[in-house]
Amino acid sequence: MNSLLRRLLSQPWVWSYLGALLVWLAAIVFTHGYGAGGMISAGLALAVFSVITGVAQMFVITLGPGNVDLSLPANIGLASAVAMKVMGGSDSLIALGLGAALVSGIGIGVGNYLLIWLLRIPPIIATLSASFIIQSIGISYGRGLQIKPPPGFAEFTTVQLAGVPLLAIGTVVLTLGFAVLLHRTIYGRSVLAIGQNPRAAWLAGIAVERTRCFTYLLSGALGGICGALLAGYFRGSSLDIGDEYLLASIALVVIGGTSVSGGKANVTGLWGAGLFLVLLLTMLNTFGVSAGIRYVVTGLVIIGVIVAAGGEKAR
Amino acid sequence: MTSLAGASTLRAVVAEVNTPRRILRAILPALSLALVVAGIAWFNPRAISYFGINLMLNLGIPVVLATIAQMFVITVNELDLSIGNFVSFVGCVAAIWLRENPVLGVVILIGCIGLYALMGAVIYLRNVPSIVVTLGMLFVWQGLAVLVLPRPGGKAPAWLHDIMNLRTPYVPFPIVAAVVIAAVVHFGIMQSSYGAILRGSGGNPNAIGRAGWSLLRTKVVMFLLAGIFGVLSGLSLIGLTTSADANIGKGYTLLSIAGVILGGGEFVGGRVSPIGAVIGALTLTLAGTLLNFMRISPDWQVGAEGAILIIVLAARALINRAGPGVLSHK
Amino acid sequence: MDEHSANIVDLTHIEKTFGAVRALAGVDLMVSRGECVGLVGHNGAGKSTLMNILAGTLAADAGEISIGGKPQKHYSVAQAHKLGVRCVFQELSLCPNLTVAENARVLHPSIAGWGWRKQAGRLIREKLDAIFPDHGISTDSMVGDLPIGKRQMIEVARAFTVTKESVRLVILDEPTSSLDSHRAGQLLAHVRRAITDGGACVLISHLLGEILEYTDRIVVMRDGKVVAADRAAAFSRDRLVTTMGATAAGRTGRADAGTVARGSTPVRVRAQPVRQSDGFELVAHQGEIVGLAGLAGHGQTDLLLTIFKAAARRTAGVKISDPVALIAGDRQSDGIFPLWSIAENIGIRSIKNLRRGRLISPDLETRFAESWRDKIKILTPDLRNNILSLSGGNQQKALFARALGSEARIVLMDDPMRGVDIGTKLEVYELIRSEARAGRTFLWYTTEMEELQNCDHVYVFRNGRIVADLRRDELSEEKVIQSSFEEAIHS
Amino acid sequence: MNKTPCVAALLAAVTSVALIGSAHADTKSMRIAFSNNYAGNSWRQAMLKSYDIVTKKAVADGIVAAADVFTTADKEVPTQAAQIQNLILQGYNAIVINASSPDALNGAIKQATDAGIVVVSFDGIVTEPSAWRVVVDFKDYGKQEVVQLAKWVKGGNLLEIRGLAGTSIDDAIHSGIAEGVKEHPEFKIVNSVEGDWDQTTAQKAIATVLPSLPEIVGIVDQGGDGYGAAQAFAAAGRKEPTIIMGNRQDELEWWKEQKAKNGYTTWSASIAPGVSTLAFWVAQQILDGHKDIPHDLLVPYLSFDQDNFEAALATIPKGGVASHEYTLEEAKQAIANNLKH
Repeated sequence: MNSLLRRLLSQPWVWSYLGALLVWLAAIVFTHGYGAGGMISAGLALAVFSVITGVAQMFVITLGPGNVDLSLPANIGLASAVAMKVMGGSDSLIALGLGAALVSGIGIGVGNYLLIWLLRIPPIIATLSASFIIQSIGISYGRGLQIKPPPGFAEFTTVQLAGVPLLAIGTVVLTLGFAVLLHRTIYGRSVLAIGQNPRAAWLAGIAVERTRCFTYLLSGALGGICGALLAGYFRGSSLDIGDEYLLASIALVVIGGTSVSGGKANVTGLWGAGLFLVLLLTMLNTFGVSAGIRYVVTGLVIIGVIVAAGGEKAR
Repeated sequence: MTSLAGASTLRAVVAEVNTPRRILRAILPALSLALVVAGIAWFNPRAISYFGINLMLNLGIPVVLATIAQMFVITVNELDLSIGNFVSFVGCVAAIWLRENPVLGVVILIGCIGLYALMGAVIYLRNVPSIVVTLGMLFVWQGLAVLVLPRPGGKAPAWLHDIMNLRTPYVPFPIVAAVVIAAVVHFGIMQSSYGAILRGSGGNPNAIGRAGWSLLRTKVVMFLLAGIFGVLSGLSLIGLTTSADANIGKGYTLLSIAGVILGGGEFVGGRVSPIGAVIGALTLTLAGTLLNFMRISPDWQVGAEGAILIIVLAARALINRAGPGVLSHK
Repeated sequence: MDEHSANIVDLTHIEKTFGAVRALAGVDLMVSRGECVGLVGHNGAGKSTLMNILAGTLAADAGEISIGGKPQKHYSVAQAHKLGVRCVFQELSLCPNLTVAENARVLHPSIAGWGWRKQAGRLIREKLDAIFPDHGISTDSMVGDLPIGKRQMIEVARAFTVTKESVRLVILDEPTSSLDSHRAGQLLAHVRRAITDGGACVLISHLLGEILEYTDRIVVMRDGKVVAADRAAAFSRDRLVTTMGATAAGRTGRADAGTVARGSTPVRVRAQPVRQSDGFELVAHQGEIVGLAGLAGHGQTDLLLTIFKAAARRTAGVKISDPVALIAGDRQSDGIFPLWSIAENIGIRSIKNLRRGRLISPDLETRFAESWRDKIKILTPDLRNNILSLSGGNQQKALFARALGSEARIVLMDDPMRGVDIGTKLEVYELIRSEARAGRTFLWYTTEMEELQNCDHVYVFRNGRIVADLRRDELSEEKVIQSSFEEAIHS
Repeated sequence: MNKTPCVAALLAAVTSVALIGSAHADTKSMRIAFSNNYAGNSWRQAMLKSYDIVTKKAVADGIVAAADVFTTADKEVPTQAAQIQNLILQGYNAIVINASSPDALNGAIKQATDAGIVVVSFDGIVTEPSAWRVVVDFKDYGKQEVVQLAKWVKGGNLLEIRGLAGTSIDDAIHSGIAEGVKEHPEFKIVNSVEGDWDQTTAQKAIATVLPSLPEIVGIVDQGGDGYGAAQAFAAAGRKEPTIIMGNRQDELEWWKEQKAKNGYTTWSASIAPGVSTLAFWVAQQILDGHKDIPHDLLVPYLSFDQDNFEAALATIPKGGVASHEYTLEEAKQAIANNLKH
């Protein structure tokens, strides 16, 4: 029993769940228990989006040093506009709109990969440059107008089953799928191998470029889906709807126990980290602190978590 | 004996084959800067004047300083995501306290530099990724900036304003400043004997450690330097804008990273170039100007900036092309 | 120097444990002035750990270190440097992003101030000139741009450079692993000269010939203990091997039976080096072991990589008939996945066959690794342990298991025995021969003559081209060396 | 000795001065630039669209030679400062600007006015004295929110949605609201969140605090966030309080639905994006020689109440903002109104 507990505590993701629990408790102590369930429910609903982007960013970051997708926010913004425009407020076009968002996201993934592979640009700069271009496409395509989602789609993104958002349940299932993809498929193994040592991976017969390509594609696709869902949940597309998910996705990946030096990933931790960050925000908003203090506390908590968890042993 | 001499000379020749590529690569940043300047001259000839260069480049100085700060951090294989918000915070401190209460202002700024050094120490001692620590610091600096300056305002001390608006004879001040910065940093990090150790600690930390140098010290020194140049960047920015804003330097984070890479630096392995970084930062500054002169439709101005980044880096990739594909991952 | 300092180093009862592994179990080692001590033993015997302690990079758990007769309380890298103890590590300790001169400076804190670069450059150049005449290395070159052999030359030369503190002891841990025999000879000759001048040296090498020929005294280690120490003259090759506890003694093992006449089996590989202009090409048949010989870095690895690439994409000048696997020589950078278990490291090349449905089965993976552990004798209590828990030789065995366990019928070996102890080597030779008998084709790049003895056919490389094509019965060390240098002799 | 050239020059100078002084200068050959720092939301798009319609016509009519629009790649202050400096280099006669910061651009603005360029700021105004400002009284806007609310709500708890932290507009509206609450002590602000004038941000911020909030009777905000607030309440299954709207089409649409359903009552106000066109005309007029135009021009914000919002809604494009484009005559009238003060 004791050893089980110790093994559990040695898992990097446990800390994020503990942190989430802690801030939640602090918030309900402040409200004397008022709204405890509502906080969890709202937290789950909002964590969905950061978890989806977190999964995307996790696969990319796991590819190894320098790999990161900075184009996610622009991707999400464009996809939200594409989805809403294609759906055009009509329930019958929901599937088509989702498909369009997916295609837009995948297209961006392909673009990113081509920049990285064909032009040999470091991913961090390639995706940054791509995001500028995507923003321009978004501006000229969406003209910054907020288009409303069809009522059915809007309903779908907010419906709850016994207080638990349906979207959250769906995303849990989705993340389970991604955990299997990461640990039990050739693709997942390839990502982990490349993240540790791309040259060794190549010499061990892994299709390095195909794996990298698919990873950026995956990240793009998830960004596209996330954009459509966000537009549904927030009742309208907007180009900067995804802005906060750049820092959030990176923070999630790291707090969730994935190694930023690549080769080691953790899907379970994403949910812990997602809930932790949302509930932290809930707590601070509940306390009614000013924006400045909220930023400072958020920052210190991120540093605190990572410093307390400590780094992996130097390679 | 002669036979052996022949063989080894031959091998030496083989090893030196890639040298011209290295030279080409080294001058690429300068080449791209020249191209951008040529473009500006083409679209707006009168911009190439003492007055014009002053106008186009003076806002490049804080970018150059922030890029140098980022370069120090990248040299030791780390990344600073907080530099832009740090510059903002420094700006707020400068506009609020440096004029009214210089002692307090200076103490706070020195404290900030100390915090940067501490950040380096924490990253080394706890062996945590800098991306996360600086991501946290990003929020901390942003929060502090909003707390210090809840609404835009404040005023730069007169001396700061005077320095940044210096009228140097013949050569515009921004160019003088860029050359001085490049020369000082180049000497400090590329030419000094301890500079070699600092760069080496990015190239092969174990080797530096085994030779008896303190890796904690190299990391702390590099973050300390980053803090100092971040402060200089904030001060110069406020000297130019005369007034502060809690979000004033936010964009410098990505700009500084792009500047280092554009200048020929690499994310890992301690391969950086201060002169290249300065040129990279100036190129980015001028790229915006060029786009402005080209009258690109407002919708596409953002995208065009991305395209410029891509073109310059693609040119570098073309030069490196000779290297074998996957093997270059090593 | 006082008279007590006849012994430069006195290590007594040094102990060191890593987790559950006892790396050193009370080791004594003494090195006196003017002597070269050869340190031999299997991988994992504790040689490198002991040398790390002597160099100050690792702290001993127990025991005493005394340098120059003075016991050292707080021994550290800096202290070791001050006392004139230098170490050339197995992994290169140069900074690739610094120039040769700057790397020299790293070792000498006293080189500072104006003109430090010139001073450092002169220092290292003079030493390079002295040890490796005609080295062809410019002190302004970036180390990362140089081939591995040159880097090792720089590293060795750097260890002998002197500024303030005189060098009393140089530890050379596998210094010749990336050098060809010519350069290795130059280095060892220099070691002898340094000894004559009153220095001392500890030489670790798996090339027993080097040890026997160039050292004064030999210390043999096994399982973290010293098992024998005697004058070098008292050892013979056979005695060394027996003392080290090699599983198969002797250097026999040359497969004399089963030599297949060339051409009787189908051709598996046909490849031409890019720079080849005279139509010479490398041909390997089914069941053959084909050696790629010559001086280090003359295009052998390049050709192997070209063949490896050809497996994925059609490549001009290369024809292969079957899947290919590659066994890397540089484990750290080309071979192992440091975050994975031994089982995962072994299974990765065959992962397609370790699935149930579309998902990888950890069960199948473990069973696969177990079968290879038994076949190739990887020493580990648990295959789920991290790969880094293995000694170097056992890591290399895991890489062999990875390749041999795969479906590949063609196996490329890029000098895979670098730094592997003799016992492991003999086991692996046998394994390769039996796999070849079973129909596999091996292309084996090696710089060691002994390994070429295992080949059915040998191609000698020079300057990126094949210059000689030797049948097994034509093979001799003289011929290989002659071909390696032929052009230079004519010119 | 050689007097003739001097006299000629003097004469020329005198005539030119007389021309400016008496008859109006001709702006036909003059070029006006628009420096904009953001284009990514509906308000900014409406602003650009209005500007485009009016200036295209002005150029076609030969009133000015050019009216180019420049949008920065990011929302950053230094980028816009650099943009202004580039516009100086391109020799524009006037710059219309929606500034990213009221103070931090002053250095660049001063350089422009020193170079003889007319600078007219609006919405995001600049404090540099040599520039002109087309100002909306944001403080009054904030105060009116509470005053209007008091007309039909007896009192109770309010939730405040703030704008982008650290900006002057946020600060002005916030202080106006505070003043309004002081005058109407029956209201109490129980919490405030940051909405960044953005529906999504507002919805998320409210969603996080809502579980812990007591009953809320009204939401005072800064425009652009009302719809998000309504959604957050709906998602939490709570009845929407009276939410002050900000003239966005979706807000008014929602209001209309609610009004039809249960007679929902509220008030809507915002600065009209078409103020950009007023700023353009002000610049043109100054170039035309009307140097007497006061540097601070107060213009009313656009507001709608229960009776007239539906008529306005019909004219707003889907996803857009209620706007008003100024003609030259209207602009002259607006300027004249300020002269009377």
